Amino acid sequence: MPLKTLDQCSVERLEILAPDGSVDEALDPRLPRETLLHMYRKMVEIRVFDEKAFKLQRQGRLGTYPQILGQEATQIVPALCLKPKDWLVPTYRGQGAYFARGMQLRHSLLYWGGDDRGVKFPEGNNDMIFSIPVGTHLTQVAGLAWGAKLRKDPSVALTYLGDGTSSKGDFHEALTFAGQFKLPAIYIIENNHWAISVPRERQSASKTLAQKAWGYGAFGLQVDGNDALAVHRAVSEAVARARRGEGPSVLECETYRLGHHTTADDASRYRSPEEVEAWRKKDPVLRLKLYLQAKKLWDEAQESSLLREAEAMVQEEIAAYESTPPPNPLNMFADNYASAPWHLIEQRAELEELLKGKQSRREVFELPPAEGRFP
Amino acid sequence: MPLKTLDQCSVERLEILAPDGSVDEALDPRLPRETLLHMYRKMVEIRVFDEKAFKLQRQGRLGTYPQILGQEATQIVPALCLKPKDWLVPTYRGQGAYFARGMQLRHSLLYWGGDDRGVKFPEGNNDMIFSIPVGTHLTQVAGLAWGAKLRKDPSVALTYLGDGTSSKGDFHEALTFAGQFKLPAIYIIENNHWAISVPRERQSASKTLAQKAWGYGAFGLQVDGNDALAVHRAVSEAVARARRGEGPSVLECETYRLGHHTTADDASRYRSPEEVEAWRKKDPVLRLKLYLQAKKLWDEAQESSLLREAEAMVQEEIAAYESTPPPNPLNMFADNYASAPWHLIEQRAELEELLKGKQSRREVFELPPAEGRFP
Amino acid sequence: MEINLVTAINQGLRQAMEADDRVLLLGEDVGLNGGVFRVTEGLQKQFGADRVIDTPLAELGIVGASVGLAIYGLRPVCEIQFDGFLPAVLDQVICHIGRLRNRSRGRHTVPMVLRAPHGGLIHAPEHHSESPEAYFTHTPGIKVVIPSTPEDAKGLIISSIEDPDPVVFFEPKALYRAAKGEVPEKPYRTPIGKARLAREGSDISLISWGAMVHTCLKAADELNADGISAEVIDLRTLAPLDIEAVLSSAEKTGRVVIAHEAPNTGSFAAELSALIHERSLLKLQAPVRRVGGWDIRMPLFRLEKYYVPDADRVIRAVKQVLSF
Amino acid sequence: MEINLVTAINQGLRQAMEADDRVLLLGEDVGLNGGVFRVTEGLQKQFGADRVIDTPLAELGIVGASVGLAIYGLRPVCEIQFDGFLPAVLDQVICHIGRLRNRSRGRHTVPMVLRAPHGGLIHAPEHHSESPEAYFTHTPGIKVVIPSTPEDAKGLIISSIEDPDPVVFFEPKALYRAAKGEVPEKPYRTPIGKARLAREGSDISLISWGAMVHTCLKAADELNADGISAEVIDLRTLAPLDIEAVLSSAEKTGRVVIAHEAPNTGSFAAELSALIHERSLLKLQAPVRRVGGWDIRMPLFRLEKYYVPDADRVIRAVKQVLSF
Ligand SMILES: Cc1ncc(C[n+]2csc(CCOP(=O)(O)OP(=O)(O)O)c2C)c(N)n1
Ligand SMILES: Cc1ncc(C[n+]2csc(CCOP(=O)(O)OP(=O)(O)O)c2C)c(N)n1
Ligand SMILES: [Mg+2]
Ligand SMILES: [Mg+2]
Repeated sequence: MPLKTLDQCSVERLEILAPDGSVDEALDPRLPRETLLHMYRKMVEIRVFDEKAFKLQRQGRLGTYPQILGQEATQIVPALCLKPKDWLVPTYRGQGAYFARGMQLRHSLLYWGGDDRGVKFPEGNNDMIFSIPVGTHLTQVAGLAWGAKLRKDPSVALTYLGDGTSSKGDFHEALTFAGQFKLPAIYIIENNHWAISVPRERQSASKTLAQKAWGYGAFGLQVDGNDALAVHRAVSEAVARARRGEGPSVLECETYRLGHHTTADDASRYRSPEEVEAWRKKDPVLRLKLYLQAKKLWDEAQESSLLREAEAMVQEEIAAYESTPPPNPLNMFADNYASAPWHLIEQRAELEELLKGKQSRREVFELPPAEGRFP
Repeated sequence: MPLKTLDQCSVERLEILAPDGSVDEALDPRLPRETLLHMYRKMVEIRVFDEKAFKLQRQGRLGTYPQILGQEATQIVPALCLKPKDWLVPTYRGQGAYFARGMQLRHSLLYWGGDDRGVKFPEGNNDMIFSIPVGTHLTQVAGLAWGAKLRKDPSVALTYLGDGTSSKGDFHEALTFAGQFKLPAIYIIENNHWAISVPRERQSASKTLAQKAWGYGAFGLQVDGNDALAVHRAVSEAVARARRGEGPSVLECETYRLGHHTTADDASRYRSPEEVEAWRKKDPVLRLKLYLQAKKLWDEAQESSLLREAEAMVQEEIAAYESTPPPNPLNMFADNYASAPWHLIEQRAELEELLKGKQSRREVFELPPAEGRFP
Repeated sequence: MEINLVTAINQGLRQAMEADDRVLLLGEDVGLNGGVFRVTEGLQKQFGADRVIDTPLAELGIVGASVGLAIYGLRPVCEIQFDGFLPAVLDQVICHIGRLRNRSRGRHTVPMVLRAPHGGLIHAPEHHSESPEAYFTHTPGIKVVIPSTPEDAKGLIISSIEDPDPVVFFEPKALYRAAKGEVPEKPYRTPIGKARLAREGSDISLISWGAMVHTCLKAADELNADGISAEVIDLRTLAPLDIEAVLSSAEKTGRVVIAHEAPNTGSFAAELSALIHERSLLKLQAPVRRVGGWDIRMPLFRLEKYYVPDADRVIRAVKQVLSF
Repeated sequence: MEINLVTAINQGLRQAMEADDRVLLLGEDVGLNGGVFRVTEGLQKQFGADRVIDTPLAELGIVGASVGLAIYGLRPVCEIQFDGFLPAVLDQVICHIGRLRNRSRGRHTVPMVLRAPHGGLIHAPEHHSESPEAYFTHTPGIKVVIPSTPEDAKGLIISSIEDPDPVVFFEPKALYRAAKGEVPEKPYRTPIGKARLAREGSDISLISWGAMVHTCLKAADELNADGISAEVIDLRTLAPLDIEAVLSSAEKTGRVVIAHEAPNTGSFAAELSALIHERSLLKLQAPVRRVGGWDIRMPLFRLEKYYVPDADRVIRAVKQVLSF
């Protein structure tokens, strides 16, 4: 033979639950009833929220908002495979993941409403704030996982990135570290087929994104990301491997962004309604519902009360968001350093004076008390 | 079957000429005599140069110098597979590659002797200056190849990177572009087993570096980099594929850095003499010599006259280097912009005045005329 | 007909591409989508996907490939989608773009343009309202341009593309649709390195660039009502600076306020202030004052108007200078 | 016993690691090889490969992982092998290191140290003699430290490691072996944010940092022979600046020269000059002068001594200031 073969790899895809609700019995993780119902509830809740948030933006009551419509399984399920002390680092399109871990949705609204007080996660959780420059968190997540490994803490770090983001050099350096040091890190590539207007196939000539794992000595797998059971199984196994010290995983979860990139985008400029329609048929929420119904775990009465409850919960979150008093501009000076240096003390005082001037000219009315640590 | 297989890949290795000079007849590219002798001559010449340059540094007659001892095949052979209008972008450990394309070695000495005038390539060649921050040229090379493709120019771009450098994010972004746009680019990973003190196996958990190509839709192959025939065959084929519009290749040429990282390094701090010894036995120059001798293309008389000529040539280059008059400090202001802005005109005038002061105080003697374009 | 900044730049790009087939555009979403601000709208349709190229999401790749394309002999105009993502490309900018001509003794030239939006005040998300010009103006070998009117935007983008050296071209996003003006239809060049006298005045010089020029003009209007005559200088090019315009205005009025959006410490305003004091000290009636962003990150958008200086802050600084 | 800067930093690192097992070092060649300048010599042997970690060749990985390690609760001290490779990590520095505390409303803190050599004059290869401090001092949320004596180097590295916020720690490579001095054996802290009066004087203030402090001291010696009494201020910390030390010296002597190695335009010297003029104008006898590198790339080493200011240039500037 002319050439010596050094190594071989095949990239595989995990599918358990088909769009019509039928299930591959051999692969069904047979999750407990509570887990399934909780998962479904969260997926429905976030879908209700997502639609409302979109409308709020269209009514001018919210800033830019990134919809997750269609990605409910990849958003909700992974977080449910973690313990609170595991690190979770979603992307900016990550309100679902945070929500699954207990974040109140009012905080998501505050954030996208332009209020820094929206960055608030439940105490006790190891949730980390996402990064806006995409991919820049990926090396940080390697560091979080590394910390756990070095301190013999059984926690893992799970993070997300988009298909587009897998092109960033940060991905390469993060996976190089994760693979080299066998870090307990899980990288979920949420392949929703689009990076704004650039389709997956123009992002990389790699046949799948999962196969990139091979170049780092990491585990790689493609998963049907609209299949909550497959996502649950793949993530749980990746978490287990990580806890056993077997290193990082790259899970390419194939899903679809049914909405615009964000509310600032108009997806009709670059993709066909037919493509979107075809993906609507693969709906992750409906699919799980069919499964639950087939298992006799769910009926239409439960569905309508869930929808009612979800609407009420979301209304409450919106009300909490909209009744939050405006932030005091001085807040921005809080929490920049553990103790404020002289120039920030000066600058804050200057802003305080400017605000007083604006108040005296009635350009600004009464301000709520300043929040945060200063100095 | 539980999982659907989406794609498969195996990474292979090309070896033609064994360390003992025996050859795999089926794979032997049967290069013409002149090609073989030219290749061998260049490899010997650069080895002679390398040893002399190292000694010059030890004698204080040269700045930091990066030896290429042991990497003669990967340095010399690829350049010989190119046409002058093909782009060649070596690394800082790339004097062999430039030399194979006709660069005078005095320029390498000037460069490493701290003189910017050392950056000089033969007219008509598309040689590009290397980058010192490793890997930062890789995306640029994609751009060079892209230029050729867009202008329907049959040229290709060939570049080098080290095993260590394959960890940089630039590699990822460059290959993503090269793969996506099917660029006529050849990336030679000169895996010499060390990145200063970090061995290949601590650089990446990837079994080979060649297999990374799979993640970009690029062609990947490991090559015995001490085997001039294998390097020639692999590079020629990659160049041919590129010219045919079949996209980029990643060739991991496995070789070994027999010397220190540079003259500023002491490799005995981090690796064993046994390891080095084992690699000495795989010498690329000796191996080619054995092949030539077996083919009756070479004898000891030719060898000693080649060595004599090489020594003389190198001596001449050293003499040219050492007799180059010192650079005029004003040179540094040349060629910064197509036309110099006011602040550089001012600053250059200030330096000129400072130099006059130094001359009048006899701290600086007569200066050669300034070179380069200013403004 | 009045057009806005977006249309003006679009027109400039189009005409530059019509004039020279070596000019090509690349970046994220610049093709089919016409750019997230629609600056490249319609250009892929006119020039094809080989000249208006949607790239993978990889900024170093975009800029590094542009360097290669430029050295190859083309005239790449690349776009970084938002100012906040420029730090990712500083490696190419600092290590290569501005150095290659000199490093190669003139053999490799890098006639590329790096376009990016600039500044705040459009209620954009986090990291989308940055003013990173100081990272560029400290970097040798490049030019830095930032128009504040449609007319200059068109003339400067054409000059930037024709320039034999690399140009970083900032587009004040608050002005994309807000700044309107008459723009000649034919291609024309606005010189790089020349400031614009945006308003003549005699009591004090307001020096500024980008969207802040309009804030200064507003301040000048209000000051006028108070009987204070403020001159407004729009730098247009930050590197190389139009030192003559700056010093002659400073020396004429004897008083200077510099207004900008970036964190003030180490900003380009510091360089300007240093230069003016160094060269015109005896003509000054008071120290030059800088009005800039605070030395903290730009907050989310509900507070951005308290971060970016407004006319109120400029006026306050003017009064402090006048009462020195 | 007199030790040099390398040994002093090595001692500080060792003692910080002994005192706190959360402190760990990472970077290229910092382990077995002890760093290319031997600053981490012997530390892997003492603390093991889990606390002194040789990383892959990936600077963003090194810094990004350090951010994660710091947020996790450890105290990473990462090394970037040369100043010239810092541009590759500016993305993490600008977008994250200095912002995470504020972005997360205090939830994530980043107590990390980023060490890197600084400056020229050791006949190093291209890109190995850079002075990129201005890219950092313009960036909110971080501290920037640069010692010029072994004593300060040890005390400042310990303070930097203990600091609850990210610190960029520059090590003037011209001083690594050249600067020698007595250094207390026990661990101690040199305060961040405090300048050092390196030499008292009354006619003029020479303000500087890093290796240029020694150039200023040399200039002060020569000036002394001419009857000119120069004060030398070693800033030690660039951010946050010791504004009091700067202004009180400037006001005392009324004359200031700032000397540094970076390209002068947009350098940290510009910020200093602006601050001094803004705040002490009436006490100045002459404009502050800056003596810096030229606004071009650092040439290869045969010419570096004509790029980096020498005592001659400092003296020339002093005389210009004195004769203003
Ligand atoms: C470094 C960087 N470049 C560009 C952007 C602008 N941008 C925001 S989202 C996005 C597309 C991201 O695509 P993908 O990674 O697939 O994630 P998705 O939006 O589909 O969830 C782009 C280009 C950014 N935020 N960061
Ligand atoms: C971005 C960057 N980081 C660090 C260095 C310092 N450095 C110079 S060569 C080198 C090792 C390179 O190893 P490799 O890529 O294997 O190439 P080799 O030296 O073996 O040819 C390092 C770390 C550099 N030049 N550039
Ligand atoms: Mg996507
Ligand atoms: Mg190597």
